[in-house]
Amino acid sequence: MTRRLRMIVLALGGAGLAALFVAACFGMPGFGGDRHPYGDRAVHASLARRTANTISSVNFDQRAFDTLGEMSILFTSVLGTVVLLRQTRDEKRGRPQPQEVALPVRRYALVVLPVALVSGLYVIAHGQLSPGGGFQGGVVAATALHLLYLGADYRALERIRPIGVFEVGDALSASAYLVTGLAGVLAGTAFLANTLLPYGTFNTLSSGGTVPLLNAAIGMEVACAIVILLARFLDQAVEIEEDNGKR
Amino acid sequence: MTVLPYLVAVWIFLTGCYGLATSRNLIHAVGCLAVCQSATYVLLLAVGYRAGATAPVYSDIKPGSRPVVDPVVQALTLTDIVVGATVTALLLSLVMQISKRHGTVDPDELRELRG
Amino acid sequence: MNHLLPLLVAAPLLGAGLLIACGRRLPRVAAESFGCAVSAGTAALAIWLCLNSSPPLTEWVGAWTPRNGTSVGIVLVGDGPGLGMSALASLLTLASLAYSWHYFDEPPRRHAGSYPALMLLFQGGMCGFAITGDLFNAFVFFELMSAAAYALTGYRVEEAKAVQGALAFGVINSLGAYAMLMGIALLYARTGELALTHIGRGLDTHGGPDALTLAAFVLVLTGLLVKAAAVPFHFWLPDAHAVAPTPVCMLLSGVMVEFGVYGVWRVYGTVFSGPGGIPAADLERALTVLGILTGAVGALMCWYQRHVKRLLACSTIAHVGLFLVGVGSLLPEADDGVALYLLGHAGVKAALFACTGLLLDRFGSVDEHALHGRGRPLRGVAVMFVLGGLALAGMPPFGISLGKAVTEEALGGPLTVVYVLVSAVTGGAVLRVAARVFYGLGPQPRVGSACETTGAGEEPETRHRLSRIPDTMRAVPALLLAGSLAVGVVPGFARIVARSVNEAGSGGALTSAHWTAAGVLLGLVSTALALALAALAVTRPELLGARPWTLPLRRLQSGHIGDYVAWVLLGTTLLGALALPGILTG
Amino acid sequence: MDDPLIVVVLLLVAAAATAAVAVRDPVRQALVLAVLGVCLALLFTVTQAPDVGLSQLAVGSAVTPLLIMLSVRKVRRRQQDGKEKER
Amino acid sequence: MNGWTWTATIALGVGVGAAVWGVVTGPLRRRVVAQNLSSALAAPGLLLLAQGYGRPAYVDLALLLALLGPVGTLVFARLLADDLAGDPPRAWAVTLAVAGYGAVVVLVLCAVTGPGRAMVKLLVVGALLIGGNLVASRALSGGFPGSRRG
Repeated sequence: MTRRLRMIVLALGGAGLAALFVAACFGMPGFGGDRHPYGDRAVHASLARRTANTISSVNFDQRAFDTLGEMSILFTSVLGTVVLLRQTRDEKRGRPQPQEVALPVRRYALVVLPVALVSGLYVIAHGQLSPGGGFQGGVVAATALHLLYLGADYRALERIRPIGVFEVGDALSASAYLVTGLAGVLAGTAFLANTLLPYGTFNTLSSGGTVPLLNAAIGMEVACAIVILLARFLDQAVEIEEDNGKR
Repeated sequence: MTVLPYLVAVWIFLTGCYGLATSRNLIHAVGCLAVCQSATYVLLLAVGYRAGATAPVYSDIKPGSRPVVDPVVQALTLTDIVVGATVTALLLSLVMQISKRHGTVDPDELRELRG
Repeated sequence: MNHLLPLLVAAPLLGAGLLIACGRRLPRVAAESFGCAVSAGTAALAIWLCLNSSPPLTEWVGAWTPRNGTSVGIVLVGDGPGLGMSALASLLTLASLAYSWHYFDEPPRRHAGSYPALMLLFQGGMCGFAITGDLFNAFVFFELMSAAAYALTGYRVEEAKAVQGALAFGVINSLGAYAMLMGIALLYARTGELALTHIGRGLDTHGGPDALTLAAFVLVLTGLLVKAAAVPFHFWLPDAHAVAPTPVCMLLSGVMVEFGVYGVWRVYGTVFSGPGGIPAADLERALTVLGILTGAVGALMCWYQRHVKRLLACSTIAHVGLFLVGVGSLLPEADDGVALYLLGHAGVKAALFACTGLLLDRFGSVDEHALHGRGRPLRGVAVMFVLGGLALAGMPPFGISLGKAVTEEALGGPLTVVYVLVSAVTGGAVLRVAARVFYGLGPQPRVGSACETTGAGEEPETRHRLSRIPDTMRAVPALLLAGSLAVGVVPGFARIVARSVNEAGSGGALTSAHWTAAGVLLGLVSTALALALAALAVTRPELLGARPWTLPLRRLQSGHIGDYVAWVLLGTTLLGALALPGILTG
Repeated sequence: MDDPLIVVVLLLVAAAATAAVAVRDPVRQALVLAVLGVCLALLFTVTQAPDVGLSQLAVGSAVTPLLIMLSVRKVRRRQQDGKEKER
Repeated sequence: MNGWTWTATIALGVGVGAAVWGVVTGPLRRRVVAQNLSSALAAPGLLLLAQGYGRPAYVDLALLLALLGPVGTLVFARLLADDLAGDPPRAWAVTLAVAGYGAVVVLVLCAVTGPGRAMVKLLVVGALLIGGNLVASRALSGGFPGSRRG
């Protein structure tokens, strides 16, 4: 297909879709409207279960089945990336070379690393209270580890990152989420229903029933997933090279 | 004002599609796909907004003291952002393999699958 | 029993999690057996639930049962079609895991479990999509099955074609999914609900359809039709199906694409069929036009392929067109027919892919011309391939034929001609391949044109080229064909399918599905036509060879992601234009 | 009530998104995507979605740029190797 | 809207707007500086918004941005070291000005908040913000000498 034809098709399709969209926008309830039936119900349900952060309650309690699906997508993409970026038969591994880093940068990285790690854990732990949760905190914690790559070099990172452990951790935390859900079935209520845990006092770390548990499982899974993902990409960019290559 | 956020979402989506269709570099194309995805976040959050309300997070305010926005769309968006990044990574890893096997990441030069 | 519904999703996902957690230690055989066992267990559960699905099961995940008619949870609906689709998906996953049993190329080092785990995740995604009654949840599982499918399609990373096809698949399907999410956001803005039935009710209380309803309809359907590979959203499919590993092709063509059609049926039936939705005439117009277009383009593309997997992929497109025509008619009888057709098609298409995989592993090629006459030693495979071709053409008493007959009877008129022609062309193409490859009939074809994908130079998927075919690989297609036959001949099966489909879809209007004389006759006509086409193509290749007027059509299939994206946008516009009249007048 | 603020941030997001598409070089696009991430986080904050903003900041500020830059590095290294071989 | 949000509107409009403009145009050295400054310009805005909305919980956003923004810049500094080596960015005046802006905002907010845990958090954010910004600028202008690969 020539570029010209593609542009014509694109212009036609884009114009049609734009017209449809814009017409739809003018049929929408105005921005900032007051009618949110589902949202209002969700707030009530969250407060009834003593979860201060309504969004966490929606994520890990009311619509926990969605989060199960999202978590599985995450798990699948990471597994897919591991499979797709495997070392093929015509590739070999080179040793990464040490990297010179200016002193202030190195010091900064080493100081910020623990701070970032703690912030990540803080964001996970307070997921059911203040803004945050497993998804956000997990990413922050995983990013923190990679300060070692940025502030030192790849070898330093490899030393503290046994990738196998992270892979097992990823799979185990995904399984933990499922097992927490299955406990509800075994107890005779329903999948992902809270049967055992008390709801605790409003606005404390242990409130919300299964929410903190599922939140922690997600936090661990996300952290492991991002570490594995970046490890595969770093392997490709730094270590793996073609066998017949010059270097 | 009442439709501006929706129109911005539509604009972002269509721009992303345009970039995807005319891209000359597959890494750039995957970036454009991420732009398309951010359009969905903007639209969802615009739908859930309530004028003069605040976030439904009760760690620092008393329940019922202020009107709150819709938490459901926020929950939908939040997970999608992290998951979207990993799907982007999956596509990027395919792009890397394409660069290895085809020696190029220009879609115009990929001529293996036709007819 | 209701509580067991989520297990259809949880079991495969948990299986995958455990496989990865232990996969580093597990020997390959153990990992694969575990995968098969989990998949089989889920299939058994799905079938058992399916047998008990009258009246339909509903389950609120997390025990968020509605109070005063509203709930904040997610509802799962275990009705006949949903559980039937999850049973079909589980059985096909089991079949492809059994097919790849031990033979498949070495897994990555220390990741013995990754291939079965991906298959299980794929299965979990499909089951979740089948049984969910919540629109956003459907989107999530839709994405889950897509993500697993991208990874599986690109699994053979050393093949240049595989990674390119997988990327096109990934980009186009992701774009479709984002369009669907935009549509979901529009529906949420209008109704403030996410459960399918509540959205439908919300639209109805708002009044007649308007631009927003239309846009939401078009966007949600775009996502589903991209998955279903309706023209002009179909371009990714031949690229992806031609390059994916054979067991994955069995799943992609056999059931994943059909999930798009199922999604259209479900979403229209529960969300848009009320007075506030899209008028029936509009849906009928849109789906019939797209369906006929899809059938025609698919059949033509199928006929002119020489890459056998690509040929089968194009035939899937053609048959999806027929499904869409049937679903678009909105007649309860046609729904029954399509359900039977879909079941029969899944078995036959998977069996044909399995046979093609055997050719690839034995001869290192899937090119019709290069394989001319080389398949003679594979007698059993030849018989299965011919049977598959005949079944695809609509020969009674296969399930495809029964489904087609029931649908044709419901549709009547000119649409029957479309059904017969498309079946005849796709079946004829498969029979042509069988005649050339397995029986060496006709002259050796000359080299084709420059702008086509040949099937030569493909790597076998096994560790080495097979010198003899393992029994599992032979048994799987045989069983699949037998299953497809059973759909047509087991007495009472068609009635059960019809009852459960009607119970879920058409408000209890019970119809019956059975063989009729006219149906058998039409089946025989299309089979005869297919045989004639194949015979003509083999004996007089130039008569039915490439025509200049087909060249532009084939050039459109350019392998360029930008082109495909442009077509997706044009497709949404087309869909909007086709559904517009009723909105304007209503 | 908070209209001007939301309008300003929306326009920033629209501008950054347009730029992310218009900039064709993947390295420069990665830079724009990082800024787009910040703009989106601001938008999520002003639409009272701090959780979503955190998610966007966590992903958009470091992880996505790192993924893209590593891909670019791999692709470039390959092309350089290819050119050296041709010589 | 109150004074805080009005200030935030102007600060974000001008500051982040300039950052977007800077990252879109000009040579690579200018773009990386703009990317670095975008987080330093946005984080004080987030602090102002938290104050304006009366939601101390929103400070977490600024904390995360102050923490991860410079990390993002380090990514670019690290992986673009070769490209930047020939044409290193020199924008100390702007960088210091932005750091000063951050310091002013943090100090004003501290004065309003009064002593307590909230003030400590604000000071931590400020320290991370200014320190990170300066170190990231340093990294951009030759923080990774002799970069080969690894």
